[in-house]
Amino acid sequence: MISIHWLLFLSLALFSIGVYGVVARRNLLFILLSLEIMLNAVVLLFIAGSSFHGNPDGQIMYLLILTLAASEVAVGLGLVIHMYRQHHTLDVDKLSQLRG
Amino acid sequence: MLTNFLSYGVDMQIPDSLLMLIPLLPFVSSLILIFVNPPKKIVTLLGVGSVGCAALIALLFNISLWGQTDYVIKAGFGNWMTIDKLVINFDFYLDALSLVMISIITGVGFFIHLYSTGFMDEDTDYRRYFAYLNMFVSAMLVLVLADNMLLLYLGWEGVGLCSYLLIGFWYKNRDNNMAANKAFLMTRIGDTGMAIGLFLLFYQLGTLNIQDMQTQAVAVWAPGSDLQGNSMATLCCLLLLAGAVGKSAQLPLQNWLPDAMAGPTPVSALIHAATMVTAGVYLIARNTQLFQLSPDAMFVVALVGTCTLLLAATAAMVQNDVKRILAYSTISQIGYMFLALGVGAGSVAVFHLMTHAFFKALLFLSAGALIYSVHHEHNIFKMGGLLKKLPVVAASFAVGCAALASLPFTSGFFSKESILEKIVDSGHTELWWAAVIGAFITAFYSGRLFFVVFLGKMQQEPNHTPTKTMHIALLVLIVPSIFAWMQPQGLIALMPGLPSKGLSDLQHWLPIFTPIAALMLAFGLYRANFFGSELKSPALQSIHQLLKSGWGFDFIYHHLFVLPFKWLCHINRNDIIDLFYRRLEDTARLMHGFVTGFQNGRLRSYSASLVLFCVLAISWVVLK
Amino acid sequence: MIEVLFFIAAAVALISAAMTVTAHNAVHGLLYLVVTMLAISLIFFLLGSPFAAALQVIVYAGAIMVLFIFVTMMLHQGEKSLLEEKQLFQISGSIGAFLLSAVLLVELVYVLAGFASPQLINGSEGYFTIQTITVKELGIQLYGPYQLLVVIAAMMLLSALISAIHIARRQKNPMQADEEGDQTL
Amino acid sequence: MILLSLLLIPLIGGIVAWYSERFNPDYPRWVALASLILCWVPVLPYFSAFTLEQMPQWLVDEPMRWIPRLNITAHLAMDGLSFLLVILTLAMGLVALSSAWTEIKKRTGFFYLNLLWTLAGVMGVFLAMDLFLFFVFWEVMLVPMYLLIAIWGYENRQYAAFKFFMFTQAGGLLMLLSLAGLVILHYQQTHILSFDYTVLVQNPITGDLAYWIAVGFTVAFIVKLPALPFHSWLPDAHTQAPTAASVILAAVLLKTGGYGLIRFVLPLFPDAAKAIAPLMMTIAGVGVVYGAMMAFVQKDLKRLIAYSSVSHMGFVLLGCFAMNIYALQGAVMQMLAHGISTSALFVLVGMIQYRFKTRDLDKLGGLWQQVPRLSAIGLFFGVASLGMPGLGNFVAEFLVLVGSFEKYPWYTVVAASGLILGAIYSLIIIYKTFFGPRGDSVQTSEVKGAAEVTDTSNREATTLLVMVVILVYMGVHPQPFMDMVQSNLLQTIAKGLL
Repeated sequence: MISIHWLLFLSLALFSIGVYGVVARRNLLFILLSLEIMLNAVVLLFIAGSSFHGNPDGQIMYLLILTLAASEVAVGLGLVIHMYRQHHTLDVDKLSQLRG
Repeated sequence: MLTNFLSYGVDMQIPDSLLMLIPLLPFVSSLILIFVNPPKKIVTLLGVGSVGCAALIALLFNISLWGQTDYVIKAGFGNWMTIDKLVINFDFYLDALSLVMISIITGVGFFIHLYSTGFMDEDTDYRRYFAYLNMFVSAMLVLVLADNMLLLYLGWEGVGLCSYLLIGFWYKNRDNNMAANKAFLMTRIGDTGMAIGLFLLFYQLGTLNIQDMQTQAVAVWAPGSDLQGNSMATLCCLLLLAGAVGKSAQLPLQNWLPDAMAGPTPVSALIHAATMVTAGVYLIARNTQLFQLSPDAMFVVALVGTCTLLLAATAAMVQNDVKRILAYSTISQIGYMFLALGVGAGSVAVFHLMTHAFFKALLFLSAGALIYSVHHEHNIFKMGGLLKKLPVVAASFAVGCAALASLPFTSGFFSKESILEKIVDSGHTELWWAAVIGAFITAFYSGRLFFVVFLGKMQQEPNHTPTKTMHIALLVLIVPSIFAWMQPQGLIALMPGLPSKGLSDLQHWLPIFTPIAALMLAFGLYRANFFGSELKSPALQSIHQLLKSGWGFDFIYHHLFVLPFKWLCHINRNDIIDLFYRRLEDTARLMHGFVTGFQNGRLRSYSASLVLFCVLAISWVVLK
Repeated sequence: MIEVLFFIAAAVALISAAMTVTAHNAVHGLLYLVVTMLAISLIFFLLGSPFAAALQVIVYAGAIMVLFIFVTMMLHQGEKSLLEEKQLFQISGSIGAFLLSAVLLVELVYVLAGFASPQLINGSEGYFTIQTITVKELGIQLYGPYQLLVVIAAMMLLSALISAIHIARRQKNPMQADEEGDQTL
Repeated sequence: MILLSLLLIPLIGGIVAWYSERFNPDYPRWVALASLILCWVPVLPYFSAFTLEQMPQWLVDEPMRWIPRLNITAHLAMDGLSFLLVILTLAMGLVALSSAWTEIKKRTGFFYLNLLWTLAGVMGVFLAMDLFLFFVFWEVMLVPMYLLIAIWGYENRQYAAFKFFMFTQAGGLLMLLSLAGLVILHYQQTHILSFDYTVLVQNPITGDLAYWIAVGFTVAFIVKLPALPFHSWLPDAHTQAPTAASVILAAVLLKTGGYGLIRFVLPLFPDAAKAIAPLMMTIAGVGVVYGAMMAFVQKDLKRLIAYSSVSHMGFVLLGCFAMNIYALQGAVMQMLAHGISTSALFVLVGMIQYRFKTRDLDKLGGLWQQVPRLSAIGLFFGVASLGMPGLGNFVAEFLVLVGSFEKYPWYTVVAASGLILGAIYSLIIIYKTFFGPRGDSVQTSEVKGAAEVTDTSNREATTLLVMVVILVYMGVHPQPFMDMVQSNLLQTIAKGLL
């Protein structure tokens, strides 16, 4: 018997690691990776919810998030390549033309 | 022969509407002179002629009203303003008082106009001069003939404006303008006090018409009936006194008159001797019933008169500019009139006003002739021994000084004697002594003036002699300065003085001998050429300096009012409230700078602020 | 028995997630991420959703991560980038970010785990028996009430496809090409 | 249809003037002149009202349907007060036109469009009896005036125009807010939804909120009539505006504030007006003294005259809130007299600036030798502005002071001191420009040859002499003006007293 709390703690932990990754890392690739971790945390919770309540909606939502993650990574990596081609570096702080 | 000629004139009936013509004639001529530029001849004809006709009409009124005592002639142009209770018309009111006043203004005025045709001959702005002078005479006539206080106020301000324009007539140099500004502002302060008095009178008595106002005042504030009544009367009278003090250059507001000598001399003769400065006396004389209601106000008037009298007399002793001596002497003589009004002797005050107008105008005109002939030299110590060179000027100067000093058998003697007599009747012995001392000093400085200028060694050769018209004016004015002995009877009826108590022989003989003694002292000192010599002891020098600057009033007012006001205005030059709005603008820019700091384009700071915000939001939800 | 498995998988997931975030070498980070995903798919399986677990392994770990690896390989510039990476990210430098995420974690746990309002979770301490949901049930639901979902997912994938191709295409116009030409790509 | 035509003529005239510039740059000013003269036609028949014994409530009343759903009618009406102010607007429009005749060279068409549209807006304000329409015209008069200052102004005209716009717009929005509040509250209390002034006046709203709505209205009007805290836009707007804009600004735009107080604040909120009267009297008294003191130290002649008009308008505010028939009559007279005397001063300053290229008092001086006729007229209007009896300003100031003395003697004494300070700055205007030794900018212009510095041309002379005649007529025979407004001012006071 697994308690929902553990699942909750696990997903929140993963989520905060993802947040840490996004905020701390300056390399664009690692930011995308941390995003992936955050997505996984969310997905974990969905599945936990669906199994806790016993109805398949959670899993359907999982499918949607999956497609979302896939398309997001595709576009993200496309942008990474484009950035690299222009700036020859992946340091995100270089991209600061859009200044106030 | 004289009386039956006069009696013939009595039944000569003059239409009342002629009264309207008196102020109208000079006004129309000044308008013509302003808008049209006729040749010089026409300008002279218009300028002098208009005042001449007004004088003629005044003479006709004099003749037709010769015998009667209580007569009132009314005439008016119609309505000026009517809002339910406030009804004001352009009405003129002639009684004994205003008859005397218009006779002086138009009579003396005419001769002064005649004189100034000669005096201002080579001046380029001849036309502008006569326009202003005519405007002044018409404003003064409106003031004197006004039936209600607002019309009087109109004349009052008009006279102030014309004196401003005439003092600053030679506008090219800066001091004349400053003197003109000073004159206008000082009188304006008095006028504002008087205006507030008008508002108070309007609300207390419901009308501004002088005659109804007085009857109403007597009815409402029966003398001494209750404290509230006569304190309100005193307040009204004091406010009116403020106006009178401003215009007649009395104690608090007197230091504009000596500087007003910057104008042409005939202007000083007309404005600062005969007419404008007497406006204050006329105002109080006109409102005698009102002033009678509050004894304290009467006493204040007397006090102001005495103090000004002494202050100006002492100041006149040490001046070395001819016109400044005469200016201070005018202030002191008007102090006598205020003193007479203060003790309740209105008719005597007006009598002294009349004689003063004659001999002071004579003195000013002869001073003008003197300056005109000694190539515009004002300092008396640079003139001397002009008796032989300028006989007519010397003669008129002698008569003027005699009348000023009130030597026996001159007009000054009779008017000043009657003032002293009235003071005795009123029982103010201390004021009587002050008046006698004043008379002594007056005689002293008039003697000093005459001896220094006309006797002794000739220092400057007069380069050109006064013209024929100036001589005529001087000679004509000599006659009334000596022979104006009789007090106009109408005045006595209008302003019944106090019952006359007997004069002790001291009080009888002392005023007769003081002028003679003072003249002899002056002659002695002149002989010992004390005048103009360097004073040894520093104490005497400091007193001399104090008196010369008119007891330092200029200095006091400059440091008490002018500098603080200027400083206050200058620190607020660019408007504190405007500063507030500019600060508002700057804070807006500051905020803009602060907020744009966040948009630094760095992705990580955006994500960090995003997370930070989530944390704050959640904590807010949790803590609430 | 399931609890033990769950705890092991959870520990593995957490550690490898931490390692991906703090790795200096991009590839190491990627591989750690793959490990996390596998651990999560195990947990899915434990929670009785085998289809999700399978998809996790196939699509997520298989497709997306592989894509990632391809891109890193393409962009990788060898030793130079490793050194660069060292000064780009120092663990000591990111204390602020660590604190921030820790606070976020604590708050989320505080709120979501019911400490704020205990009656959130009904039943005894949240224990529950796991019922497995078969793929058939899932299929019925998918093409039953959630048909729209499928269409949306398809549209999203299509748009991602097009945009990815367009962005990553080598630009012919001069504005993009810099001097030494990009022989690297 | 008369009043509507009165408003349409300048609007259409403006457009025609703008269009006519395409043919010849001189046409627009003639078109403007024609349309202004044409404007007098609808107004002429009502001059007979001066001789009327019993003044009717409205000289002409034209309600027209506009937005039936909210019961907003385009209700134009003219009574004594509006009639006087409309004539003032038309007269000052002509004066502005004559002062801009030679001064404006570039983009004349657009200039005369703005000029005519401002006049139309102002006349609309004076004639609108529907609050919503009143607000519309309030905005209509604002925008062209902003353009007038911003395009044809002097050195830092952008700042001045922007500041002018911001102040008046803030006031306008505040008025919109309180206007809406008034209508809603009125609807709640009487279940009649109407923006119409005549309906709102019947049963004025009561209660605490009514007090705040009254304050809202008063503040909006005080910003326009520059009373003390909100006056700082006027000096900038005046110094940077071209002469024509200055004339209209001084003569007419300031009067919309005073008109608003008399028309809307006093009758619509009698008890609220009574409550805020002491505060307003202090603002007025301080404003008179403050304006005069500020005027005393200004170096720029136009700025000096602008501050002097702040002081003069302080008298209007004093008159409005003294709740006394004399004071109100004085306020109306002051609006008329100040309109004429100050705009004449601005025309003169424009002429001086046109000839000597400067407004700085230190550089001017001794103009009497150079241009005697201009200086004589300047002397007259300088004297008029210090309140010389026999001229319009004195009658107005006297009435205001007499009126306010009844309930507020001490405020009157403070305002009366304004007379002395008024004399100070007027003398400074006269002395520093016309008398005294010749200023250096006067000499330089002389060096360039006397031909250039001509004395007043007869166009300028006629405009100024007409204003002299009007001012003297108002000073000597103010009765017809007073009879015009006596009846409705009495109603305002009666409403206030009960």
